[in-house]
Amino acid sequence: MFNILLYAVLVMLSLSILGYVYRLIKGPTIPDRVVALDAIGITLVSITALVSIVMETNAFLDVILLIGILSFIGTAAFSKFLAKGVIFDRDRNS
Amino acid sequence: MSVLHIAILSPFLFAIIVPYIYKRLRQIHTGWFVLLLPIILFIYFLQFLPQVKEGEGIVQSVSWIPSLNVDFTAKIDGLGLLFALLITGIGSLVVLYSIYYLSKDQEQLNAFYVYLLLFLGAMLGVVLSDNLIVLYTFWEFTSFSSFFLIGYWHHRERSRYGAQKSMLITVFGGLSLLGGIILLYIMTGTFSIQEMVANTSTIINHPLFLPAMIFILLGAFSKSAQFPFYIWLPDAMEAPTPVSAYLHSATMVKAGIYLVARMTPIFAYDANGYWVWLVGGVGIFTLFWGSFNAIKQTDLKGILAYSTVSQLGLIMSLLGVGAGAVHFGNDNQLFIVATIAAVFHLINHATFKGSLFMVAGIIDHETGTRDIRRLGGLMTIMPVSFTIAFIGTFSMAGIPPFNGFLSKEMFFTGMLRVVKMDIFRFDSIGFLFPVIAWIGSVFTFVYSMILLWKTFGGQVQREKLPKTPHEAPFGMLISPVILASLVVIFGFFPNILSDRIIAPAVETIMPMFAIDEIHISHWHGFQPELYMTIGVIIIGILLYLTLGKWTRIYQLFPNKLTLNQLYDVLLPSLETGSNMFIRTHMTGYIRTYLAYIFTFFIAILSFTMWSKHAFHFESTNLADIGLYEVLLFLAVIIGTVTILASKSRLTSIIALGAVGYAVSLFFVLFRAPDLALTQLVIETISVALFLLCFYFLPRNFHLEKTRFKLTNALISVGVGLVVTLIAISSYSTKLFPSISQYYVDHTYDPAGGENMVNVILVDFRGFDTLFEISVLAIAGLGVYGLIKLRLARRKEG
Amino acid sequence: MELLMAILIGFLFASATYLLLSKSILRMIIGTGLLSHGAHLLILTMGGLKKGAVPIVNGDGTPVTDPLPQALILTAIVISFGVTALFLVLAYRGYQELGTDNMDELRGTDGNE
Amino acid sequence: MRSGDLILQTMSKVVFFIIILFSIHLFFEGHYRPGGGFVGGLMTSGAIILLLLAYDIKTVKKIIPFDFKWLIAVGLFISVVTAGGSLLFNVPFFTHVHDYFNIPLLGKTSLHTAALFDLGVFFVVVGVTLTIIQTIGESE
Amino acid sequence: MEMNNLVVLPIFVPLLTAVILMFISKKINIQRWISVGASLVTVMIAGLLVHHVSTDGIQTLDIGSWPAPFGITLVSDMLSSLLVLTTSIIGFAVILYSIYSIGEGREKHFYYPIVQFLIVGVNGAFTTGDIFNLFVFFEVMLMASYVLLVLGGTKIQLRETIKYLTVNVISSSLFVIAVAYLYSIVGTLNMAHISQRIGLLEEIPGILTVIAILFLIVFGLKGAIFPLYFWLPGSYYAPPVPVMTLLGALLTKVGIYSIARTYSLFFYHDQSYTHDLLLVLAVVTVLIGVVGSIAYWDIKKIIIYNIITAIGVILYGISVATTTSMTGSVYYLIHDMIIKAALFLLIGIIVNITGTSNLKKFHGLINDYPVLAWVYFIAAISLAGIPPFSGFVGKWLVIQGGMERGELIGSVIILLTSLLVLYSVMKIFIYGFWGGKDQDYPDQHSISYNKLLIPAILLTVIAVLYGFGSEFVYSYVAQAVDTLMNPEIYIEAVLKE
Amino acid sequence: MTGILEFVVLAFILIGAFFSLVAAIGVVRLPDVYTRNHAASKSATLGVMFILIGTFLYFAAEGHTNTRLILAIVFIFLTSPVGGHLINRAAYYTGVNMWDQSVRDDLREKVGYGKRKSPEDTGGKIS
Repeated sequence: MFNILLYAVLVMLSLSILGYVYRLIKGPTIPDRVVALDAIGITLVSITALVSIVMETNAFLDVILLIGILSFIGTAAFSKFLAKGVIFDRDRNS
Repeated sequence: MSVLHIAILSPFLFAIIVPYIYKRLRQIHTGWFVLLLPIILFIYFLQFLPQVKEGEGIVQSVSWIPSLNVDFTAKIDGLGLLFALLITGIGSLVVLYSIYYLSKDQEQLNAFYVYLLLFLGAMLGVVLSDNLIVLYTFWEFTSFSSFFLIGYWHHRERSRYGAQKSMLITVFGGLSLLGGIILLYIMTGTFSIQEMVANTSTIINHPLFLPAMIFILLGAFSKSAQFPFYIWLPDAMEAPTPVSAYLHSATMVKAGIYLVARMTPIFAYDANGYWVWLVGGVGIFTLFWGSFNAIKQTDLKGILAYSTVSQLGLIMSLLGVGAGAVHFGNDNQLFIVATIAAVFHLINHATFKGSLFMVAGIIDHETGTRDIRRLGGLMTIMPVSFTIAFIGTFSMAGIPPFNGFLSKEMFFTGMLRVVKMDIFRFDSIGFLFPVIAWIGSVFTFVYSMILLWKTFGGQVQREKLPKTPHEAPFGMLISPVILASLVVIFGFFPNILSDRIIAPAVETIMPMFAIDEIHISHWHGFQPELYMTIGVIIIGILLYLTLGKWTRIYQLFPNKLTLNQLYDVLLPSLETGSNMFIRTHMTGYIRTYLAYIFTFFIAILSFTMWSKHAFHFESTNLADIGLYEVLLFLAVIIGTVTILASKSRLTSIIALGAVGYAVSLFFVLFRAPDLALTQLVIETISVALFLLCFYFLPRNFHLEKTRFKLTNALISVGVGLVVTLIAISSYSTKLFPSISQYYVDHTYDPAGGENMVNVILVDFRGFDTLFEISVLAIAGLGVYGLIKLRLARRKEG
Repeated sequence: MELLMAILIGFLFASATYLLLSKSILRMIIGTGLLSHGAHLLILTMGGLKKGAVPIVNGDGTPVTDPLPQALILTAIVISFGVTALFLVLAYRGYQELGTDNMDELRGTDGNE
Repeated sequence: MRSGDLILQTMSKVVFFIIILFSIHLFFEGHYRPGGGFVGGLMTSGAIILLLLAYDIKTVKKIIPFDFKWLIAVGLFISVVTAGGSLLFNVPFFTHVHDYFNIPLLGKTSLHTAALFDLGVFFVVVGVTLTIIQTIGESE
Repeated sequence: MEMNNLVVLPIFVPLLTAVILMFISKKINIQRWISVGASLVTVMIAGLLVHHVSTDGIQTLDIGSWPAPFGITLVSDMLSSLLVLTTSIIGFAVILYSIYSIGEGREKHFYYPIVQFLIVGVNGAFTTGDIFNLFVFFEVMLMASYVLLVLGGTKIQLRETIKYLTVNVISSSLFVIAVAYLYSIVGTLNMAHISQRIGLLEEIPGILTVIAILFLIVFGLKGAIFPLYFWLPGSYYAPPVPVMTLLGALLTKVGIYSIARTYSLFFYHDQSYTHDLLLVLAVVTVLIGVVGSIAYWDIKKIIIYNIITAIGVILYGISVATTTSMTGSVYYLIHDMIIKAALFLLIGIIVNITGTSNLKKFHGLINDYPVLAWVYFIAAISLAGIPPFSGFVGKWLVIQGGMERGELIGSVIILLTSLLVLYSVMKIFIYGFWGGKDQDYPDQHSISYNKLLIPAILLTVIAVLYGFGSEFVYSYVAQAVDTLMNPEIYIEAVLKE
Repeated sequence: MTGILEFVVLAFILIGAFFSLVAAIGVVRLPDVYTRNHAASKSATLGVMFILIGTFLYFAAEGHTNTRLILAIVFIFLTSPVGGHLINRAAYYTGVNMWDQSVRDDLREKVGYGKRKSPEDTGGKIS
């Protein structure tokens, strides 16, 4: 029962990823795609957590935090690139 | 290392010190020092005469590459000694002559004598080596040293042209020779000529016999300027005249003759008579062709060049016919006379041709031209030269009492006997041999007369000569006078040669016959040969007198169809053709290159799969498919399709990131946490890098033409299919357990870790990691250098 | 599952090839990215999928998945990262210096004469 | 200075330390749990990338006054020397040693030359990533 | 046992040197001295290694004390140690040459460490006994070559590096998948172990042949065999001469070495298919090479296409796979590395003097530079395989091997193409060196002509000695071939059974 | 693991999954980038946090109290809104059009509408 429900949840999450992927392709704007990517990252966190439970291993728990961090960095980088055209300023004050 | 070896190598050793002598002793002509060497060597070789006459060859061996059956075995026998004497004897005379011919103030004497010595040494090596690899080594050395001699005046374009031509053709011959040598080795397991001669039965029955023979003959023919390879020889006349005298009378071109003579006991047994036919046929045709072409030449050295070609053909044909004796075996010695004639003519040719070349050089030196249309009437001005030339040309034309007459008579005898052969349909077409021989002799007579009378006869045309002609200095005349004297001496007393030199040489060529006694005489009675000679003289005189009337036939042969023209067209068109060919596929487009590579990848792998029945699918060992894995699979596919379809770089990157994340999720699903971690971070940092570089890159992609898209798609699908099929087959063919169990068992103890992947990375296979971070470090440095260092385009050495 | 993965890998390779054959350097770089994804998944697949627990010593003797392919992939990932980074910078420096990112304009026929 | 940057900058300060801690954790856990020099190093680079995103290269250079090329060299040096150290002890190249020590206060600690090697890896990864990013970021 | 650490030293010394040089990238003089010194040390170590292998047989080193086949094992058999020695010598010569020609710009931007890394990669690839480790060393070598190729950032360098990199990235990916396929079937990475396991099979599955071909593609791309050579002429043309020398003399040979190693060690079961294919490819490679080398009037291009020709000749010997032909290939392989390096350096001096590589734009160099001319001439005829210089024995044995096996046509092609090789290199001599003394070159006084000549002469002298001392070399080559022809020697040495 | 705990874990996870699905539907269905982002950053964050808490409880019950999970929860809680904010801001600055039925735009007076700051052409059209 527990596992069946977990599987069901995994499928739900996978379906949401597919939804995000749809948005990723469809756009229509680049920010839309970034939103989708960010959301995919977040959903990956969930999937990883559930997979850990299914596999009964705590080996992936690091992955969870990592995805969180990376998804944030990625989003920040994309946003900055979109807003400014560069992702690192050479010297902001000049 | 024996004295003999030192003798052979002494020219090389001497060549090393020549530049020093030249530098230190500028006041004295370097030639005087060099002269010592060939004289000493000549005397050294002379002392072998008695021994060799008794049939005792001298064999000395030094090992060089014993593991490969190569040793430097030097061997003196009749044939070798004959050539050694010619090389050193004529060599001495040529060096002496060159001392007066080449000015010590204007010429690079050091270079000249180095080349000459190298050549001399190489020739000695060729004729005295028993080991074929060593012989080949010296053979190539003759090609290169003659290349330098011909190109001695390299600032002249004609010299460069002639040098290149001779190098290409003779090295081609050398390579053929090497091929033949290798084949002989495969047949006999030895490189030693003596051992091969002892093994002839193995050779003649071997399937490789014919190729080996053809290869060897190609080598010999190209060196000896036989048809159709003779074309290098006339252009080699660009060399200083002493060189021409040396190379083309006694040495370089005779190397091919030597080789054919040397190989006769190995090949002539052949049941089909290929050897007799090939050597004899090519020789006789060359004789005709050379003499025929000599007549239209206007350059003294040109005439001599074609005459050399023709005379070499003569000797070659004699060797071929003489080999008939070997073919027919002990009971039929009818053809030995041809071999004797060959050896005899070899010597005669060296004497008269040497003297003629030297005279040509004298004329060039003293009048400033060698063009017979501008020369004439020198008889009174240069009486000594005229006398020498007279002797030389009459000997060449085969007029008694000179030595040329004797060998010419024997030549006719040999040719007449061809008709009696009953191999290879000689009985039916053999009559062509004496006929062509006779025609060739007529032409020979004509050009000899042209050579002599156009230069020395008639009136002097002073206005056409660059210099005021006068007789050559005494020193310059010494050498040709000696040679001309020999012509006369050998003419009157041929038998001083016959026992000491000719007989041992013939015995070497035909070791199966005991040559008891050779007697050469002027008078054989009223034989067909005599009538032939008389005919030659009469018709020859007639033709010479009517020269202007019939030489128009030469215009019937258009220049465009000559072999020379063929060479001149072939070489550049080989170059341009290659260039065009290379350009057809080396387009510079990376797309094209990749398309070739991928196409090959698809073609060869799928062909191999098909022909080896390699596709294999086993469903027993498969993991089951989960639904979310299918979804992930779809996500990757959709992401990839997005990349393919996208025209915007940002979309592509986002999609690439998505694919990367999905791949890391696969890593999670397949229980690879370390991979998932690394892949995720790398993917993110890569995306950051992409974004970073986007600032500098154009926004949109370039679009392909539909035609390209289609081929690209086709190639891509092919690659994908091949990869998939091999993957399935490989996975289905797990034949052995993985070694991984070891890592599972040893990670905790003794490696002292728990995470197997990490322990493999830093311990079991830490070596990989060490170099992997090196790769990373290089990449880092590379990026730094790439961005920071910006050199302008300049010459890069 | 391995079958599915083989198809996916083939698809990745096909797409990568398609991208590598295109004109724009950037698409080629993306192609190399896909290529390495394909290669890495292939190593994993060839090692066998889902044959046990995460390869960490657990003391209870449960079978673990083959750790060796994972270690190989890790090495390969890092190397392809280095290459991708260099390639990217190369692309941008190339664009800067040569004024184009269109491979069709980057023929070069030096020394052809 | 725009408000968005302010939010990001404030956030980054906190997050930076979380990430650094996490990466150190990943590094040290490597031999036993998922992690190790690679991921640790990459994560540290990630943290610094975040700082670069929020601030600018000049500021970050002030905060972290390393020449990252030098860091590559140091890292590689550590790894090479660790691997080559075995040459001095006449054992095959790259032979690791490890032992457990009882250190006062810290208790039982394991010392493993593999960890030293991994430290080199860590430095190289950080050095390379940041050299690349910094060089590109600073280029004209 | 411990003595075997010698095996790793030709890799370790350049690696350590590279690291040390990275610390002092701005101090050019010290960098130069350390580079030269270290590469000299590497040469000596490699020489010692060759000696060791010749007296004590194959030397192996289980890295990290993990027994084969589980850890990575370095294996120095005679072939690999000879190649390591050759590589080290060439490295030394090139570094010496670089000092006077590469320019401060590159020297300050990690030129020397990267050259050391390149040598690490090449020596490593020659030494390793592990198929995946081979991949890693390939990557070290390739990454270093990418950087060396592009360092300087001129237009042509950038353009050609993009192409070079693309091709090699593809080949690296193929390498990875080839290893993966092989691992799937035999479950191991140690080459001796692979050989042993394949040897146990009664019936060789067809897929193994397919994988053999895939490996051929991978290594063939590196080795530039037909039809995978397209990238080479353009790419090698771009960088400065010392880099060109390193790439031309070393990199393609690593590909060929790998083919020789894998095809003799574990892909020898289906020779009628694999080796015959190889034979055809080898002959076409030779033809393509000579066609290319006579097609150009650019001296760099001429020598570059000669690389392809040489590859074909070596490959031909490997594909014939008899003891004779293998001996020839090994002879030729080492010869070609040395003589190509020498020729490239000599070409470099010409380009330095004249400022152009176009043969139509200069002539008569022999008048002012006689030593250069003569060294070039000797190198040129060595390349063409004229006895007694270095190329001869190799060419001869390769041809002999081919003819012995009945491959008459292929062997004759190899034989006669050496005429075209000679033609292509002598063209440079005839048109570039010969001719009147009537040309002045703007740069001729600014270069350190004599100093540049030293490494070129060094290499040429080695080549000449190599040719004359063929007997001395033979004992080593024979030992190398012995291992190639008898995989069990290799297996036994590695797995110690 | 006791039944109760299993139930609690499951409940958290199911709630989380629900939120995640809602977020996905939102991202697919909502009309413009701002509203979609709203769905993604709020709903999805909530979803993932529930699931993580569930996971944490699961492992806690197994005896592994995992600090990284807590850290992850905190981290996502902190960063997710910021991420959403950054995207929206970027979208706004690059001139992505709002849904035509949006009613309020406070930023318009401060920065001006549709001002393109980026070299990237990200306007309303498909790119």
